[in-house]
Amino acid sequence: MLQREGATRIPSGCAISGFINRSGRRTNGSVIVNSIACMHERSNGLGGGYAGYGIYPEYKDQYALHVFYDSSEARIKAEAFLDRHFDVVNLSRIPVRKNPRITDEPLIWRYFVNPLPTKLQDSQLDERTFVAKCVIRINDQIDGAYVFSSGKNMGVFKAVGYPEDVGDFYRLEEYDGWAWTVHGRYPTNTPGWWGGAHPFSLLDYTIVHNGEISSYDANRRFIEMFGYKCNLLTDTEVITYIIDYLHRRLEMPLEDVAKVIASPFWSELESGKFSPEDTEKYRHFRNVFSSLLVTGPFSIILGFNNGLMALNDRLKLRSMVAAEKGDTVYMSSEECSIRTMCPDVDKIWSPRGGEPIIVTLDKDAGDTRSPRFTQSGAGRVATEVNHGERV
Amino acid sequence: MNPLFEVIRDPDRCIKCRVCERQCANEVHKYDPDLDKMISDPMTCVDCQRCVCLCPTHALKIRPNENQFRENANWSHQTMDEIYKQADSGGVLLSAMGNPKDYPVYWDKILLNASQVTNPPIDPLREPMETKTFLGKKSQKITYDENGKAHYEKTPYLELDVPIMFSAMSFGSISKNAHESLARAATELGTYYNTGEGGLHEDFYKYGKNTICQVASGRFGVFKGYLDAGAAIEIKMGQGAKPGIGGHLPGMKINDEISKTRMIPKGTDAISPAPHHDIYSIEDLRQLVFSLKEATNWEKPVIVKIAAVHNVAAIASGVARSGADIIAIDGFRGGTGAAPTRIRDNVGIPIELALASVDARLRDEGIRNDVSVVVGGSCRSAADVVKAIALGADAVYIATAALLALGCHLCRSCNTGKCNWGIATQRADLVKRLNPEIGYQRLVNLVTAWDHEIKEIMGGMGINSIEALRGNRLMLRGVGLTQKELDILGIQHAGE
Amino acid sequence: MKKVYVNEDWCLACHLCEYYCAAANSGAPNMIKAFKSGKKPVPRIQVEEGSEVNFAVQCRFCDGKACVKGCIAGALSITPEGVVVCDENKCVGCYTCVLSCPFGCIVIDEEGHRIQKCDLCTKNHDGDPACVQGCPNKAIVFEER
Amino acid sequence: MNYVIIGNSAAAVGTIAGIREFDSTGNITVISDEKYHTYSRPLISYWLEGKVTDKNILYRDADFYEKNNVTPVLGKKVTKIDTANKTVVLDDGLSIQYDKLMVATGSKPFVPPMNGLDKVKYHTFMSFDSVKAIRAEVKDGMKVLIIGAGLIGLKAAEALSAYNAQTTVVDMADRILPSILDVRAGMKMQKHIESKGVKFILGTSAEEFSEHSAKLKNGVTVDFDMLIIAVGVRPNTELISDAGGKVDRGIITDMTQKTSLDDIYSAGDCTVSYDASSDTNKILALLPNAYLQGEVAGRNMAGREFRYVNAIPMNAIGFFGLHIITAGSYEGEEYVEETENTYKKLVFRENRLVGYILMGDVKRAGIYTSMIKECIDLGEVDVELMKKAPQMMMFGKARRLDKLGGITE
Repeated sequence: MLQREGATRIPSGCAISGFINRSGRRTNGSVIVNSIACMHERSNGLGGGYAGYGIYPEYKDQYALHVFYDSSEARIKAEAFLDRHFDVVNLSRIPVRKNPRITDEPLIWRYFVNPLPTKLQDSQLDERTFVAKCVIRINDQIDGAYVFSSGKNMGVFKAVGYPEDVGDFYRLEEYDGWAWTVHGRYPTNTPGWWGGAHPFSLLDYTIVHNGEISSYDANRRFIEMFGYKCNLLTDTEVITYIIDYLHRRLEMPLEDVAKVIASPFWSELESGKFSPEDTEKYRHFRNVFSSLLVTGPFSIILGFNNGLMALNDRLKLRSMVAAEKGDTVYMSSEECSIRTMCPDVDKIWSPRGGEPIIVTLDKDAGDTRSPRFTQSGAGRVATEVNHGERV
Repeated sequence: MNPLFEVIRDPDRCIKCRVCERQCANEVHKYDPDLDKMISDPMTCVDCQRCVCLCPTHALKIRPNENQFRENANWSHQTMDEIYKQADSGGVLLSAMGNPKDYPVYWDKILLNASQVTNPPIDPLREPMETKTFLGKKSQKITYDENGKAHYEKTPYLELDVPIMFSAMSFGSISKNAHESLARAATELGTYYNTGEGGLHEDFYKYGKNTICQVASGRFGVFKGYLDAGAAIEIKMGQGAKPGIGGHLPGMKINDEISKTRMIPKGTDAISPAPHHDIYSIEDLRQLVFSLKEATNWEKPVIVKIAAVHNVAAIASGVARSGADIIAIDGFRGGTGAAPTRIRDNVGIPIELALASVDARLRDEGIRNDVSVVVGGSCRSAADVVKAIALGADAVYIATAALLALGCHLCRSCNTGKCNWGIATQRADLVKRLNPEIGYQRLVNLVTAWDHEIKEIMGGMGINSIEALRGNRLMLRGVGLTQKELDILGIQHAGE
Repeated sequence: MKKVYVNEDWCLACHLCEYYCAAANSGAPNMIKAFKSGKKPVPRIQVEEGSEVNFAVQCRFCDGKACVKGCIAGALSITPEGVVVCDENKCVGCYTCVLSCPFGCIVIDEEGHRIQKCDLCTKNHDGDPACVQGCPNKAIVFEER
Repeated sequence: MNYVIIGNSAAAVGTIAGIREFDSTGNITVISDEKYHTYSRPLISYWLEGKVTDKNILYRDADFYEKNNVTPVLGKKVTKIDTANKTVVLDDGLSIQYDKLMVATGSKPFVPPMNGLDKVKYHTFMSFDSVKAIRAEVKDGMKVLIIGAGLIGLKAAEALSAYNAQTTVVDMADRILPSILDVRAGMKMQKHIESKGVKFILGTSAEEFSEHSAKLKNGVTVDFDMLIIAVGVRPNTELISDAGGKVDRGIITDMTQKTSLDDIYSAGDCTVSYDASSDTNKILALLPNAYLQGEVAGRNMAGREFRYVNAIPMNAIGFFGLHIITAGSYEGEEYVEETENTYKKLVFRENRLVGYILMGDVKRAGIYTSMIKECIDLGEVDVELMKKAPQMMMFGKARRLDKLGGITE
């Protein structure tokens, strides 16, 4: 019998794509759908999904929870839980369009919620941690319920099927966002579970990922010491938790997060290419965060509350191309998909392995989030643009 | 008593060069001028293979004595032999090196993974392959100031270029030349060797950067200068070969140099008590850990070495909370210069199971980051090292393998002091048989070879840094193991 | 010039160097044949055993070269590489070189009525001299000093 | 630069080597009244015995002159040194100009006046030609009378044993090899040689020779088919003395091997040497000595400054398979060891080894020789070990490592 995500570990190949407009100008979801459609061969119809940022301006202060339910019973249980912990400002089914290639759909609901102040206080947690814990609890403990999106002013849309069909199914042309990412999946086997499609998200972190990391169990067993439960047994899940741990909980800047996940080689550290201070810091990271080093092939696009980060494994074992046009930065598995979104980019390059591309909203962009998460040096492509040799 | 071995000499090959005679400290071989031939008395032969190795015409071989007592599955030849010995002597039987009995070797029941299709193997000849390892507490505290500068807590650590260290063997149990070989090899390899409980010879202070100074229950050779000399301090609570038992170096081995190094009178027996008499509880251990840290200005990591016994996970958890930076666990197959045979052969548990349960326990308690875990007893190959690290070890200790590299043939008669290979002896004419120039190079070769193999195996798994292997139990599968064993090891069965 | 040196700290007086030397210079294809077919081969290296140290001695290729200069038959000569070699056909066994060698390194081949001396194995095989290769404790090294 | 060497033996070859160390271009002319390529004089007895071929008697390879860029002028005798014109005059009237001249004329057999000697045919035993003459006459089993029981006479006796000669050796002295052996060793050697069939008549001399017989002073008459006179040698010093150079028992040189004449050097058996072991001047008619003197002279002729020091008498020789090696002087405190086949005498003076005799077992004798030459104080060696056998172990560690090139740690 085939086992679903979480019961067994399933390797997969993928296509990813994404873009961000630094000025906060919002773009219609159809653009990102087209970008993945041209990489049809990189998916096999067993999973596709999107993350859009800035899509819920009217509810930008509420956590937007997207939930799959296998049954009404599951929904009743989950809503009871939500009611106990949150003030639900709005709830509805997510509007979808019938598509012949999207089948076996679960119940798909959306809630805009605020944590109940009393509960939050009782928990002695900060608000985001509270929300994250609740999400993990629902997913872990309520059978048949799965929260697949939980950030503010952003949302994840995913399903079993080819990604372009998923976009059609969720009517993404009706959403506008300042950043979009997409994932088309090519798992080696799975009955296809909607929750197992990507992006994987926690709060406003979303990850689309192409690769199969060989450090998985080392990473998993380490990160689980900090209260995470890797239920899905997927790389994306564990990478998300690592980023959540380092970026949200330890408050490390994404540049440093990248240096943990895809740390410089010892030969690089000894080469003098970094300043003595950075060399010392990265050595320290390699010591204390050694179990968070991710090896094996991966290319990821991380979405967060005010930006995107693209990162390759340090050997660049997976393809990843980036491009820039005006104030928009594109990242994708293949150049063709970038050309679909923007045929005449100003520049296009292949980032080196382990060197992150971090793009955040400009300070004066219309839709910035809480100042705490604003990146220093925001608004610029953080990494020197260089033309890596491996494409 | 019957000789244990037969000395077989091929007269067609023997040229009577007498090297066997000159090299046998047990005086097995002799040239008879009247007969004009080499004769041998196998009674004292220990099968150390020195004569076999040096014979220039390969005229010799040593075989088990074919003479047999009447077969009996219950009363084996060896069991009966031991009865006779004890009936003769009235004493406790002594043995050397590790447990030779046929207990399961879990390393050999675990198989490794490799990448195929969905994720590429990495070619170690083409890509960097990293085996550098840090040992010590890993503080996750980090803050950033308004300028974005990171501030983090640095705790004392050991930095290993390969995840392999030479474990404790005291000067006294092994020779000065053996120590020099280990010290120089550790220095060249960028790893560490361990003084054992016999103190540090004054000639070897220069290798302090790569030395772990052990503090054992006898406290031999321990003083401020000694503690300051090394890179780390190891408190030896137990030893895998003889958990719950102390040590005894006979007075005849305490020559001038050992006497000076151990700081005990020449010719007196050096007795390490079974317990540290100032450690009767975990709180006492904590005090010693902190005392040693205080004595060395909180600059050196402290290792606590324990034998793998039944409740090792709980003990390790206690040790982790005692302030130790590194826990070393020694399995029941670990070596020794001398141990009571019954203890060696019947006490302790396999290191594989001990490691798996300690690692799991520390993670469950969320304190795996507070200590590094080093395992020994016995890692025999690069594959064992890879499996240990995948089970959760940070590094391994090797000793028997190191001795083999130095020439030891596991004749298991270290306790006689007549080691023909110049390793477990203090007799000057024997000690000089181990030229550290050769010895250190062979150790370097061994560990370098293992390092290559580790990298090769890692590459096959698609891993190019040892940290991604650590605790990565998905890379392991069991064969022929019960569900209970798989559960303890935390691995799936092959095919799952 | 690369020469054979013995570090007396490591010499075990196992005498293997003598056997490897003798066999290598015997012309026999292996040691067994060298020692088991009639004439006993002569080693050109000699081990001296002491109470605490041992060492092997062989031609030092010294500056004086008294052996060559004193040879009455012109049998000893110096190769362009600096190796002192003996033409065994010319040697008449007068032992003037034995008289002259300050290190006692000219070996008398009683049966052959001539002398033998270390030629660094230049005539019998490639690579390091046989004594160096055969020393189990690296007490004998072949190096430039 | 024109170098001229008179003589073509060990001293001459040493001179060529010495010159060529420092001067690879100067002209070297070697003049010899013997017509042969340089050959080894001590090998003539081996040649006669049949142990050495015509080819192997050569002291150096056939291309020696070419390789060293030497012009040999062979079969010509130098009759005169013209120091004023710096030329040497040959017996054919030609003269050769020299800038530096080496006189290595060696020695000649000494034949004392004896009654009736002018009426009988006799041989000497000194040159290739002399043994060739013997070879031409020798017949199996012939009776040979040798006058002189020194090195040359006994070597001749040994060589002739190859022809089953019935040899009688007569010497005025009462023992054999008196110049190199003590009484005891002489007796042992005598016994050994006698055991090989040679007869000795010692302590007497020939009173009168007649055809095929000699009447001795002790009244005995010895018949012979061949007579060999080997009572001794005399250095060839005339060229130097005629030119006004200083000559004593031999040619006198300074430590650089220069004679008392400008630009004229001398080396080998024709010269007087300083014996360091006995602190006396004497003729050291030894091949190694000749070569080394020649080498020093050659270097000095080529403009360098070298001195010849530490010469001592020494001999390595064997008769009928019994070998002896001796060196130095025998005056001093003695240590003697003797077995049936061996004899060892060490002579000490002023806390040094100054001489030794080894017979039978001569292994590693050079270590003793070096002790004499290097004047090593006995305080520096383990005397017991030294007495046992020559060995490097007897030296202290520092000296030993120094000698063996070991590492001093």
